[in-house]
Amino acid sequence: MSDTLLPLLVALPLLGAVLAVAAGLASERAAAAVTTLVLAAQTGLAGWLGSQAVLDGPLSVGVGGFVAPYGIELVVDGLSAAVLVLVAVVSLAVLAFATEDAPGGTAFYAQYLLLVTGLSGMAVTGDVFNLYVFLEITGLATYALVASAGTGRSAVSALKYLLFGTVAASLYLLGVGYALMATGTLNMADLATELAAAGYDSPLVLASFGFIVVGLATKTALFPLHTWQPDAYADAPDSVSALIAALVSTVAAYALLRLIYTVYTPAFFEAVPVARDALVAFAAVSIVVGSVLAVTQSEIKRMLAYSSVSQYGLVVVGLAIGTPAAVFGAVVHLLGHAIMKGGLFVAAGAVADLTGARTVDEYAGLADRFPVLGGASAVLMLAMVGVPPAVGFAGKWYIALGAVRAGSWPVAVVIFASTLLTLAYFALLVERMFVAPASESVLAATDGGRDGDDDTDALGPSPPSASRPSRRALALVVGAAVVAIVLGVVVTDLGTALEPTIDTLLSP
Amino acid sequence: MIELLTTKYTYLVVVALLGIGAYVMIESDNFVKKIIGMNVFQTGIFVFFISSAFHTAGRSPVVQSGGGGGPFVSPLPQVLILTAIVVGVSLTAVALGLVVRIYERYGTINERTLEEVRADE
Amino acid sequence: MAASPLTALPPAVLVLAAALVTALAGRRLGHLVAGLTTGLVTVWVWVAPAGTHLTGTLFGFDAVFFQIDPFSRIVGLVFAFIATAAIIYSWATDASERQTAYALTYVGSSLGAVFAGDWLTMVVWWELMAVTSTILVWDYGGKAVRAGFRYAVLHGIGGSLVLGAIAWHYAAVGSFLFSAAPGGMVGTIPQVLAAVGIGVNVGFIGLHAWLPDTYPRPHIAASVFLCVYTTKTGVYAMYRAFPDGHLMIAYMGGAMAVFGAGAALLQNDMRRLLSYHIQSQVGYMVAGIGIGSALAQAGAFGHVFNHILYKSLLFMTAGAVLYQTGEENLKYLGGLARKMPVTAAAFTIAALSIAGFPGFNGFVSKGIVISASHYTFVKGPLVVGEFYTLELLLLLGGVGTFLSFIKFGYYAFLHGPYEGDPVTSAPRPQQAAMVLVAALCVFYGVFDGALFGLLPFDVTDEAVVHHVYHTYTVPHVVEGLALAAAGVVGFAVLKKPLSKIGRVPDVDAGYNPLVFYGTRALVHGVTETYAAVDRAAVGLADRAAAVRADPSLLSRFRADIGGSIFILMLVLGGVLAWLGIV
Amino acid sequence: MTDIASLRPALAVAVAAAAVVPILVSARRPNLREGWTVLAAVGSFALVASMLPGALDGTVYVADFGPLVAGVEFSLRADPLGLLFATVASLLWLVTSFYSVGYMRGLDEDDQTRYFAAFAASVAAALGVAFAANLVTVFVFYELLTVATYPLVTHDETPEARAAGRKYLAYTFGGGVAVLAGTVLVATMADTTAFTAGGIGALANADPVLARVAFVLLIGGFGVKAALMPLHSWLPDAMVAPTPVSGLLHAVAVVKSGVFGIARVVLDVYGVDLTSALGVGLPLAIVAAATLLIASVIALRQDNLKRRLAFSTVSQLSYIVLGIAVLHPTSIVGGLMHIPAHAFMKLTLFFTAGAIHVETHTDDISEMAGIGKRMPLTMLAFGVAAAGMAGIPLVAGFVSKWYLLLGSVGAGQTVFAVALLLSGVLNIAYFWPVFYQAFFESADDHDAKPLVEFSLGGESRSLLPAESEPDPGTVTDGGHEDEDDHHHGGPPAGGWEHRGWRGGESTWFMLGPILAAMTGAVVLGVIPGTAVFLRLVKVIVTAATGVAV
Repeated sequence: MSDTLLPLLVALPLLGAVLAVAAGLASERAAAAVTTLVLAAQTGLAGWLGSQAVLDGPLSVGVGGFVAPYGIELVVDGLSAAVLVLVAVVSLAVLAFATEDAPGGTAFYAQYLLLVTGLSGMAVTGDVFNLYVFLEITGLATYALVASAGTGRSAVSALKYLLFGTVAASLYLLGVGYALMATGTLNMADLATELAAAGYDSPLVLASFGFIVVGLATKTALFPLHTWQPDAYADAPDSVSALIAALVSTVAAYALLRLIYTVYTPAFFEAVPVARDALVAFAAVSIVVGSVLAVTQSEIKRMLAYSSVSQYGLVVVGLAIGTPAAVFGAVVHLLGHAIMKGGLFVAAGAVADLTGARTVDEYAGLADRFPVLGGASAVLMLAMVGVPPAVGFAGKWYIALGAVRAGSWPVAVVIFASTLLTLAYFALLVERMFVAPASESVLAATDGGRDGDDDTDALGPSPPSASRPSRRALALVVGAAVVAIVLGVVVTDLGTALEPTIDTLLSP
Repeated sequence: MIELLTTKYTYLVVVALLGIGAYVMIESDNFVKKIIGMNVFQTGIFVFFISSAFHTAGRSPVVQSGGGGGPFVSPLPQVLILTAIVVGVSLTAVALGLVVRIYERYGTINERTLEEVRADE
Repeated sequence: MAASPLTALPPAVLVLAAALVTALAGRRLGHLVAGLTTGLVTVWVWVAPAGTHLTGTLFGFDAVFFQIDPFSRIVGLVFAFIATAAIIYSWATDASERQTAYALTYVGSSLGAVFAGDWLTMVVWWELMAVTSTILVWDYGGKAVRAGFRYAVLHGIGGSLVLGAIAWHYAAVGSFLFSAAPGGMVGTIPQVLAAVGIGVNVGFIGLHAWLPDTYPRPHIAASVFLCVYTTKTGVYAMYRAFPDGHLMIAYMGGAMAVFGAGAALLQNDMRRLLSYHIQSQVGYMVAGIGIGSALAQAGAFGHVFNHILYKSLLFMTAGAVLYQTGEENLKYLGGLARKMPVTAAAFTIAALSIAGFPGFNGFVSKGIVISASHYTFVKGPLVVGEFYTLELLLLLGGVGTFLSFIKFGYYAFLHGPYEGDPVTSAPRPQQAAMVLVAALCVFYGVFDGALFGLLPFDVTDEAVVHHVYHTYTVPHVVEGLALAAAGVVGFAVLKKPLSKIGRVPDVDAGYNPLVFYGTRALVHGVTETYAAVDRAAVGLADRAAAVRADPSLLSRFRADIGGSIFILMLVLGGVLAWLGIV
Repeated sequence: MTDIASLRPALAVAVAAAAVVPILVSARRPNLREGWTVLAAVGSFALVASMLPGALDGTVYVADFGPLVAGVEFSLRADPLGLLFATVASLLWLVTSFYSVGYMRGLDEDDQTRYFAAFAASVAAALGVAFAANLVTVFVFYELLTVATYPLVTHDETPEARAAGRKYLAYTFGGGVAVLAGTVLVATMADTTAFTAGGIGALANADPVLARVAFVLLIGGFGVKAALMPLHSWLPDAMVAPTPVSGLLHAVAVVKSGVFGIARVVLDVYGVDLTSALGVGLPLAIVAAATLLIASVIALRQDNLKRRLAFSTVSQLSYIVLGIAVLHPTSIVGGLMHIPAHAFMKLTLFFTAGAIHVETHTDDISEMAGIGKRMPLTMLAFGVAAAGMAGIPLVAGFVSKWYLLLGSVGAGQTVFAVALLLSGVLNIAYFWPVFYQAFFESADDHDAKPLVEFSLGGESRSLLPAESEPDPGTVTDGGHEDEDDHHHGGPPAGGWEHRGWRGGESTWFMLGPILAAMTGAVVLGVIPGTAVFLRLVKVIVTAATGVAV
């Protein structure tokens, strides 16, 4: 019975987008309200369907009554359920911050919901071409959201992202084309058997794999295909940065995982080991170079962006290694990274709103003035570094365990080293925040307001207008920190929930 | 399996389109030209799909009453490409919108010039 | 053995407690308490029956905290007695109660070491003795401090060697108890370590330089304490380590007797001269231990007993002179016999005792050792008539002793009139202490049987010793007189050249710079190496930071749109090539 | 041994950790805030102590919290080895709590709330390390310990402190990574990481090369905090932290967590037999022996007292490692005994250094001549502890070193015995000048320090200035100044004033802890068998080696 509700996961936000536009005719607030409602409903729906999928096994439905493999199939298994819930929850949470931070406008909310549509669609679809469509919907919404900052920079970054993203999606489409030529089907489950029939070493299959991986790797922003990402993250509005940093690449990486294991299946890697080696090498390089680049950034959001390059490298390494532990680790890190990075971008946004500080140096002394915000950010950063018991550790543990069990020693070394690489840039920031003398911007933000007089807010100079972070931003950052730790603690429960899915995924 | 050999010339066209598109995107400093390049690139892919659907002596896949009438060209790629074209058009629209915004801000749509302008920011 | 009144308060503990009281009680009362306590301990040692002991566990090992046997008794007795005399002397020489308290801790730890019934207990006290004696030296301040530090380091090394010896010994035996290994140290390594480690304390040649370096520097009363305990505890420990003797040790003892006396002859500083004589005299004891026969050991321990009496007396007299004149260089003294008659008399008695002149106690015990070297030891490579190698060395040491004490006495008390500030006689209490000890020197010289009664072996009993010893035989007295005559003649001959000799460097003039500069080189080498590595690492980090500080360095590598797509195409090509398609 | 389910180990950790919250909340009421610290210290010590009798009888208290990651329980287990470390850490935390009050208030430091909160968190993490029942749980607390101590290291917020903090993080997280890697390898080879007395059996069947690699990783990782050379360099730099931190954390809790980790790895993961069979004990012992000698040599040259103490710590920690690495039951007893022994002694030493800093703003040894007049009790405590460091009997250091010596001789590894003895002499060489110049030299006439930098036989110096102002560049206290005492280090003009033996030299908040720590060191040195540690150590070693000692 719940199967039939699956299309709602896509339809609801899509419809919501239309509604938001309509409501926006009345007022911007109404659009925001509609968006909130829709996302809340989406969260509930995702949660319910997700739990069904986890408890009772995968749900699937053929859209419009066409049965698979001829029609478009929507599938929710444990993995996509997790991603769905993540998308819904994060987008709802970030919306709280977006309503007070973003440039607003009805269009913004419509784009926001459109993005959720695309992401949810990518998560539930069981059809490779359908995936392309959702990929492009996601892309379109993202480009628009990045540009919604209204600045020239954001427009340039959005354009860069657009061109690059489109080419990447086109490559993916090309890959789909090769697969189609090889098999004549687009359904993922069907492709799995047909590709095997076509022979994994046939040029068509190999070509399809190559194009698809390169296309999705670009969307995931692995080095050196990441070049769109720092610009986009840095120039987007802060709430958008938070949203896309948390979700867009995450879902792209999910798609990569889905394609590799549902479509190509582990047997493909068995038959074509070079494919796995390529992916592992690619991702390992990404880990190292991303971190190095992050260390060299002076701007916070760019640093966080490069950090993502590195972290997704870790995720992809995990999924490429392909032992159950490693894949589970990749999923954990995927989810955890979304929470942590989202929280950090919200924090960066809140800080910028408060003090105008956007560079590492300007962060000096921040924690003395905003102890809770600083503390929660520090927790998130340390979680990302991999300090237990936070989720960053859990993901790394499983990935490392998988790498060691698979005997891929160089990769294991890189994985372990990634802790230090991550530390390299975050420690720098923590040090600035906690033990450096306060920078001018931080001082300016709190001068006069420090004595606890709320009235002075109104008198302050315009960009740093408040003397303490907004409740919502604070709640989000603290919430992210808490979730990052809780996720780490309950990781074994997550493991139990996802185990059947991953076992199915990895069964040859 | 679709026979590669018979479609080899379209295949060359595809490669040419992809190459041209990529080249324009890489080499042209003009944003609008880049967008055109992107369109050319996408078109190459469209052609690739459509040509893959070709079947010697195939007919358009309209099933006559009572069935039969084949062989048909494969209808599936054509459907897909219809969708892809729509996507492409939307992308082009958004891209052009962004170019307009850039022009408003910086007074140029040339990437090199833009870099110089932004260097002074 | 169950706790009894005799074992309830071991002497060491009693003395340490007294030290605490002394430090707090003020000068007069403090010295009184100190003197009474050591006096009491003297009596305690005297009356406690042999075999009195206290067992227990120390740090988890079986231990005998103290035990009385003939060897420990004689040493403990004289230790406690001389402490009493030295405390009287301290009180008379304005020593602070703090210094005397330090001295008491030193006395206490020495007593602890001597009465210990196992190696672990002994080494605990042994180390404490090193610490307390160091503090006693330091207390005087000034030059004594650095000397005390050198002393501490050297004794730290010696103590470490002893620790090592005991550890090895334990590995072989499985117990620390003396009773578990009646033959002393087991195995070559422990024996070498023990010999060298204890050798630091007893002043083996080459390891002795701390003696003349340290003892002349502290307070004069402190010197009286110092000259007694460290070296003699060493002799005692040497016996415990080598109860059956050892050839090399015996010869080392002979060499020390000669070397110490010879070096003493060259000295002009009174206490420095006396310090070398400690080495020389300890040489006789070491020789006795090394010979290892009952006679020799009896002689060695008798000599310990006598030596403590006269050597402390010598330090007292030297101290009295120093106390009155403020001068310790023999070159600037002289003619004091008239001004300080009691001191001069005490000195004379002590000098005759140490030189082994018939009728004084040194003659008795030295005679036993020399006799043992003749009758119970190998002949050795050098034989002159009836005299064997070791015996010759010991006799030669005797001549040197005569020589140097004639020098001391001549320059201090006889030679010319004293030209310094007016000098009065030593204070009464000082005199009392000196007379008390001097009387004993004579007593044990005349009534040699009293001494024999204290010895661990009865040297007059044929059943016990290989060769029955008689003190006053004609050849022996003649021998003593001949040595004295040789000394007088020798001094007459050497007086002139000796007076021209300045300060003679000892081995420490070699090893001190070697150790010091060697350590400095090592320290610099190590620290600079590490600093260089550290600098390199930090420099690397700084350079990385510089890259961040200067974004323009990186912006060149930032890809624009065209570049990005170019890279994408390259990667695509690369991947396809890797997969083997293109 | 019988396992009993009990929350006590977890509570001991939780009490310390929970203290963070009220401490932060009562930031504006210092007395209340310090009250929380003391309360938590008393509470966690009481909890730890309550488990001691059981531990001696072979009872192990276990608190199990379900899986941490797949196949690994998050579990706290108060076995004898864990209790050894926990007792030392929690007892000395109590002592240090009082001292911290005296120190921080004496200097009127900034950010005292953060300081006390981080302190409580650090101790909680250290207790967690002590009680962790498997490698993964250890790793969790090991990393948290790093994080919790970071604010303490950088407390001064000076560029120097920040640099030290960076180094600290880099080294200790580096170590953490190695531990993690080793843990993963062990988990892969043995399918468990739970500590087992005598070693995890399954490891014996593992590929020896991998087993060795994992051993090296684990030891290297823990070796960072244990300051094994060449991984030690963070420790001297971390001395910019306030002295109670240097005392408790960088001489007891943090560094000992590294040493403790090594003990766990050798005794409870690999086991003595396997360690020996793999041939990894000897290299470790060589590293430890080299460290203890080289660090002593470096210490000779340090003028800053805390830096000298830091190198001494580096050296002394390697005693422990050496004892364990020699793998002889007696030497292991010695090594483990040195954990409490060194803790008490080094804490005393750091406390005295801090008291001198607070009272006189003097940090350099070369400026301390004659200071015994000013601070007699403090310097006496220094002397006692310094004697213990050199292995002088009746202080704790002798007992542990004695066992070490017996063990290394007994194991036939004589070269290590030589290193131990040599190090004892070096200890005399670098500690005793500090002591003797305090009491037996005076400010106007003393040997220039450090001795090794000046001419043979000493160079006479006077601290009483001909020029009025000493070099202000040596001040590292962040510029806090006593109102009535404006000079920076060294004696005031006219020499040290004389203060008696009745405690007029400082506050009892500092003197009390100093004397308490010193007394602890002496008690351990005189009656180690009665004080609980030696018994505990023997239980541990008997369980780990199967040999009754």
